[in-house]
Amino acid sequence: MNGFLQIVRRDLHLAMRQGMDSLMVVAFFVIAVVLFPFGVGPESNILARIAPGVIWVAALLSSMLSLERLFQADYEDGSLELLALQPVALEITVMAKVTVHWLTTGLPLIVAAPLLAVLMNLPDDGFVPLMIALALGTPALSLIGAIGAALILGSRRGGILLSLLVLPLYIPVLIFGVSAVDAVIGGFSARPQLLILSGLLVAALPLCPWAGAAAVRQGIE
Amino acid sequence: MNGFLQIVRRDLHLAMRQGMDSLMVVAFFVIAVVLFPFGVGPESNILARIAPGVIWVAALLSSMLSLERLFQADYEDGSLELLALQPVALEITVMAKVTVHWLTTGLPLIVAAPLLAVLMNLPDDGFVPLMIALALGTPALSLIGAIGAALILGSRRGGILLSLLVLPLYIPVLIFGVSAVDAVIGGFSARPQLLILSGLLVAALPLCPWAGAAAVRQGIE
Amino acid sequence: MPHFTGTDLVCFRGERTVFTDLDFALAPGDALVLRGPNGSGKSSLLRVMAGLSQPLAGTVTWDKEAIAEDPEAHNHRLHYIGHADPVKPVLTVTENLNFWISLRLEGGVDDAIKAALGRLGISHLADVPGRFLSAGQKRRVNLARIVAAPVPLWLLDEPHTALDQAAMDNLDDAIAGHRDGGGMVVMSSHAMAAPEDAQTIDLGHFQERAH
Amino acid sequence: MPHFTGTDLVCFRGERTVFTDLDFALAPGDALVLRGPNGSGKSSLLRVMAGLSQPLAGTVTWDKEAIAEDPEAHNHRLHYIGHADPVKPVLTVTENLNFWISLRLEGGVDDAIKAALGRLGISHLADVPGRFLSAGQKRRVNLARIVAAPVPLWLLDEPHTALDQAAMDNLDDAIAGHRDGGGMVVMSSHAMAAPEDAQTIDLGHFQERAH
Amino acid sequence: MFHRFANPTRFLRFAAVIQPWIAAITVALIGSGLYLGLFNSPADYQQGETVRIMYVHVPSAWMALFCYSAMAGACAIALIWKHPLAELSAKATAPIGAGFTFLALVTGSLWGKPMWGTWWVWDARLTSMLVLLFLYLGYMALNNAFDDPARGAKSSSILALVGFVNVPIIKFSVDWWNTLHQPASVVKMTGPAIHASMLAPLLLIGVGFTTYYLWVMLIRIRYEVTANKIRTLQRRQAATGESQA
Amino acid sequence: MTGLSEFLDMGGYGHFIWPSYAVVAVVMVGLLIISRRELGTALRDLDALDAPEAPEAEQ
Ligand code: HEM
Ligand SMILES: Nc1ncnc2c1ncn2[C@@H]1O[C@H](COP(=O)(O)OP(=O)(O)OP(=O)(O)O)[C@@H](O)[C@H]1O
Ligand SMILES: Nc1ncnc2c1ncn2[C@@H]1O[C@H](COP(=O)(O)OP(=O)(O)OP(=O)(O)O)[C@@H](O)[C@H]1O
Ligand SMILES: [Mg+2]
Ligand SMILES: [Mg+2]
Repeated sequence: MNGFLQIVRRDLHLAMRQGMDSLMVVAFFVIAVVLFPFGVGPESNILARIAPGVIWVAALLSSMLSLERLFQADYEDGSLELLALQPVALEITVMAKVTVHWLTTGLPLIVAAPLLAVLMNLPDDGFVPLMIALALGTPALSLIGAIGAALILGSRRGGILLSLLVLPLYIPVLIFGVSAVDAVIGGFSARPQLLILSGLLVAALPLCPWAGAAAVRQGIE
Repeated sequence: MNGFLQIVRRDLHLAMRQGMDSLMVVAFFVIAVVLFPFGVGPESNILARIAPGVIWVAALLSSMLSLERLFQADYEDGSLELLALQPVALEITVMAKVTVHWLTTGLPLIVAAPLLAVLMNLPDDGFVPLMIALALGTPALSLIGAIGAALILGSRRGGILLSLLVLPLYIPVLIFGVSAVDAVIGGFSARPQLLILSGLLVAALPLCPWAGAAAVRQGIE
Repeated sequence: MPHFTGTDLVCFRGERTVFTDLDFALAPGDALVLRGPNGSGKSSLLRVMAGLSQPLAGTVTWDKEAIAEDPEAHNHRLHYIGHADPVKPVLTVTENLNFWISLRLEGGVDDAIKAALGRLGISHLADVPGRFLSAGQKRRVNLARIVAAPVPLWLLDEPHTALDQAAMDNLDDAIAGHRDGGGMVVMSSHAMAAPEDAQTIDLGHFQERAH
Repeated sequence: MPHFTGTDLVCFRGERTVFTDLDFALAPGDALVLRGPNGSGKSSLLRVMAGLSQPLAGTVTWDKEAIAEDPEAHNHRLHYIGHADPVKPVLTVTENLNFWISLRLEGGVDDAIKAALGRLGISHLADVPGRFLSAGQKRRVNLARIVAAPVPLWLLDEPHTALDQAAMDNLDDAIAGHRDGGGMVVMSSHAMAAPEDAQTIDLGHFQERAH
Repeated sequence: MFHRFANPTRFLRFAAVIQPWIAAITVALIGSGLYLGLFNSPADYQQGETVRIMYVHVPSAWMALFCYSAMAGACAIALIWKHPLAELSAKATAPIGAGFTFLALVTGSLWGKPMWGTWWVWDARLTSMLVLLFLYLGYMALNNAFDDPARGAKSSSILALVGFVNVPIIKFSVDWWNTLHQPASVVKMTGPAIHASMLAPLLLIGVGFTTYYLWVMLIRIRYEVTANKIRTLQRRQAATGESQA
Repeated sequence: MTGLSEFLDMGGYGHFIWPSYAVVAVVMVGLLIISRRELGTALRDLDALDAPEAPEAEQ
C-alpha cells in the first residue's frame, strides 16, 4: 500500500509540475465535441439527439490520446525498468499509474461534461446519468487503455497504433454509457446500464493491471 | 524541382518499406466513424443526417493523428537538420513532406470515404460532393497540420498538444467541406463551398510551407 | 550466509545467442566484473541477474532459491543501474531521490538522502532541478540512490560512464564500503577501473562462437 | 580564393552565454580543430558556422559575404556531420546514400557512392539495411556521404566517435585529400587525433567567464 | 554574466515606478464605472435590467480581442527583432486574454439565458469567440511544452501569428456556415443606439479593463524575468559543483 | 430594506446579473492574486538562491 501511495504521489507531483496536462486533455475534449456542431450544423434538436454519443466519443478519444504518454516518459528515461525492480509488485505500479491517469484526465472530463452538455443542448434530464455514467466509465477506459499503452512501448508509431488497439476495446463502455443517458432522457430508468458499467469496471479492476503489468514486462525486456 | 522530387521519392520509399502506415490511418478513420452508430444508435435517418459531419470530423482526426510523425522520425535521427543544410530550400522540403503525407493518408481517406458513406447511410447525391470536397480539403489539412507538426518538435507531449494546436485551424475546412455535401443533398449547388475550399487550399499552398519551414528552423536550432 | 549464483545460463536476444553455459557464484563481500566488447552481452547478463529478462536456460539463485520463484523478494535485495539515469527534469535532485528511497526505507529518508549526496560529492545539487544536470551529475544522482538505501546486491551496468576522476573515486569508495558490509557487486566495465580482488568474466569469447 | 571567417561571434543557448567575441579565419586548405570540455560550445560553434543557428552577435562570412545573406548558397558549399548519424533502418546503405548524394550531384551518383564506400572500407555493406549496422558502421556511412559529393567546406562534430583505428585512418586520409584539393575542415574533437598543421580554438576558457 | 538583452533592468525599474499608479487608476476607473452602471443608469426599455450585464460583457469581449492582437503583435516583434521583452509580454498577455475570453463567454451565456431562452446558440460571433479561447489555450500549452523555455517562446510565437491569420477566416467562415444552415439567426445582437448614460459606464469599465491588463501584465513580466534569473542561478549552482569536483 | 432587495432583485434578473459580476470579479481578482503570488514566490526563491552561497563557500 505504501508503494502504491508513493507512486501515486510522485506521478501527481510530476503531472502538477509539468502543468497543463489535465488542462490539455479537457481542451481536447471540448474541441472534439465542438467540432460536431460545425460538422452537423447548429440545429439544437439534432444536436440534442446526438449529444450523449458525441460527448462519449469525445471522452474516448481524449482518454486515448492522453494514454500515449502513460508509460512513455518513464520508459524513455529508464524509470520504468527501475520501477519494475522495486519491492512493489508491478501490478500495483500499473494500478497506481492508472489511478493518476484517471485523476488527471478522467476526473477533469467529468467536471467538464456538464458544460459540453449545455453546449450540445442535452435535455436537462440527461445531466445526472451522464455524470454517473462517466464516473463509472472513465476509470474503465483508463484501465483498458493502460494495456494498450504498455503494448506500444518501443514501437515506431505510437498514437495511431494505440488508437487501433484501444478503441475497439472501448466500444462496450461507449454503448452502455450512451444508452444510460438515452434511457433517462427517454423516460426509463438507467439502472440496468449503470449496473453493467459497474460490472465492466469491476471486471477491469483486477484484469487490466495484471495484463498491463505483463505487457510492461515485455516492453522493458 | 529535382530536390522536391528526390525528397518525395525517398519519403514514399520509406513509407512503402515501413508499410502499414496508410493502412493504419484508414483503419483509424473507419473505427472513428463506426463509433458513431454505437454512440447515437442505428436509426438510419439520424445517421444520414449527421453522416457528412461525422465523416469529415473523422477525417480531421485521422489527418491530425498521422501528422504527429510527419517530421518526428527525421528529427530524432538527425535527418531533419541535415535536410535543412541541403541545397534545397527548406520550404520545398516541407512541401515535399506534406505531399507525401497527403499521398499516404489523404488519398487513402478519399478512397475509403464512399465505404463509410454507405455505412452511414449518406444519401446517394452526397457521394460526389463528398469526394470532391475531401479531394480539396485533405491537402489543406496536411498543409495546415504541417505547421503544427513542426511546432511540437522536441516538446514533452506530442499527440494531444498537436491536436490542440491544429484542430482550431482546421475548422474552416470542416465547415465548408460539410456544407458542400449538405448543399447538394438539400438540392442546391455546391459550387460556392467548393470554390471557397479551393481558395483555402490556394492560400495555404504558399503560406503553410513557409510557416512550417520557419517552425522547423526553430525546432532544430 | 546468502550466496548468489548462476548456472548454465543461456541468453538469446534479438534473434541471436548472446552467451551459453555461463556460470557465476558470489559470496558476501565478493565483486564480479564483466568485460567484453560492445554487444558481447554484459548488459544482457546483468539484466538476467536482476530478473528483468529470463534466461533461455539455466537458473539464477539466491541462497539456493531460484530468483524467478519470488521476483519481489529478489527486488527487495537488489539495486540496479542501467544505461539510462532516470532523473526527472522537473523535480529537484532531492525530490527525485526521495521517491525511490521512500519505496525502500520506512523512515529517515531525508537523512539518508543527505548522507548519500554527501558521499557522492553533490550536496550542493540538492535543490537543483534535474533538467540542469549534466550527464555526469545525473549519473551521480543515480548512484546516490543506491548508496542511500542499503541492500545486499548491487548490479551496475558501466557505472563509471560520464564520471570524472573525483566521482570515480567516490564510487569506488562506495563499492568498497558496500563490500565491507557484506554486500556483493556485479558490474560491467570498459574502463580499467576494477577492484583488484574481483572475479572477472570475459564475455568476448562467446562472440566467435555466436557468429 | 574563398575565405571563411567569423568575427566577434557571441552565442547564447538555452538561456546562457556559451561564448563571446570569438573569431576565426580559414583559407583554402586550412583545418581548424575545436577543443574544450563537455558543454563548452564546440557543437554550438559548428552549428553557427553551418548556419543552423544564428549567433546573437557577430557575422560569419564566406568570401566577405555574410552567410546569412544567402543560406542556400552556403548550404551548397558545406557538408555537416552532427552528433547523430541519419541512417534509415529500412533502407540499404546504398539507398540511404543515394538520396543525400542525388541532392548534390547531377549524374554519376552510383559511381560516387561506390568510390566513397571503398574509401571508407565498407564496400561490403553496400546492400545491408541500416538497421543491422553498428554505431561505428553508421558513422562510416555518414562519412561516405560527405566524401562522395565534393564541396569546399567540411564541418565535422566529433567525427571520430565510435570509429575504430582503421576507420580513423580512413577518415584522416579523406580529410587530407580534401585539404589537398583546397578544401577547408573544421572539426571538434575530444581525442588527440588532429592534423599537426591545424589551427586550434579552445572553448574551455569561456566557461569561467560565462558564469 | 547577463547578456545585455537578457537583463531588462531598466524596464523593471520603470515597471516598479508606474505599477502603483496603474493600480490606482484601474481601481478608480472600474469603481466609478460600476457605480455609474449599477446605480446611475436606466434599465434598457427592451432588455430591462439585464442590460447591466453589458457593462462587464462588452468590455470583456473587447479585451479578449485586444489582448490577442497585442499578443500577436508582440510575437511578430519577437520573431523579427528578437527583442526578449516582446516574447515575455506575449507570454504574460496570454493568460489575461484567455481570462477575458472566458469572461465574455460566461457573461454572454448569462445574458443569453434571459434574452434568448438558452445558454448557448451556435451563432457566428459566439462560436468564433469559443475558437479564440482554444487559440489562447494552444498558445499557452505550446509555450509550456518544452524543457527549454526559449524554445517554447519561439514556437508559440509562430503559432500566435498563424492563429492571427486564422481569426478573421474563422469569423468569416462561421458567418457563412450559420447563414447557410439556418437563415434567420436566433437573435440579432445589434441593440438600439446606446444612450450616453449607458455609454459612460461602458467606456469607463472598458478603459479600466485595459489598465487592469497593463497592471497584471507588468506583474507577470516581472515574474518571468525573475524566473529567468532563478534558472540562471540554478544552472550556475549546478555548474560550480562541476568545477569544484 | 425593500430598496436593497429590490436592487438585488434587478427586476427579476438578479440571478443572471449578479453571477456575471461575480464571475468577472473572481476571474480578474483571482488572476491578479495568482500573478502576485507567483511573483512573490519567485522573488523569495531568488533571495534564497542568492543567500546561501556565502556559507557554502566558507566550507
Ligand atoms: C456566450 C455568448 C456571447 C458571446 C461569446 C458574445 C461575444 C461578444 C463579442 C466577441 C463582442 C464584441 C464584438 C466587437 O467588439 O466587435 C460582443 C459584443 C456585444 N454583445 Fe455579446 N456575446 C454573447 C452573448 C450576448 C448576448 C446574450 C447579448 C445580448 C442580448 C450580447 C450583446 C452584446 C452587445 C450589445 C455587444 C456590443 C455590441 C457592439 O459593440 O457591436 N452578447 N459580444
Ligand atoms: N533491445 C534489444 N533487442 C534486440 N537485440 C538486442 C537488444 N539489446 C541487445 N541486443 C543484442 O544482444 C547483444 C548483447 O547486447 P548487450 O547490450 O548485452 O551488450 P553489451 O555487452 O552490454 O554491449 P555494450 O558494451 O555496447 O553495452 C547485442 O549484440 C545485440 O545484438
Ligand atoms: N538544445 C539545447 N538547448 C538548450 N541549451 C543547449 C542545447 N544544446 C546545448 N545547450 C547549451 O549550450 C552549451 C554548449 O553546448 P554544446 O553542445 O555546444 O557543447 P559541446 O562543446 O559540443 O559539448 P559536447 O562535448 O558534450 O558535445 C551547453 O552547456 C548547454 O548548456
Ligand atoms: Mg551494455
Ligand atoms: Mg558537441
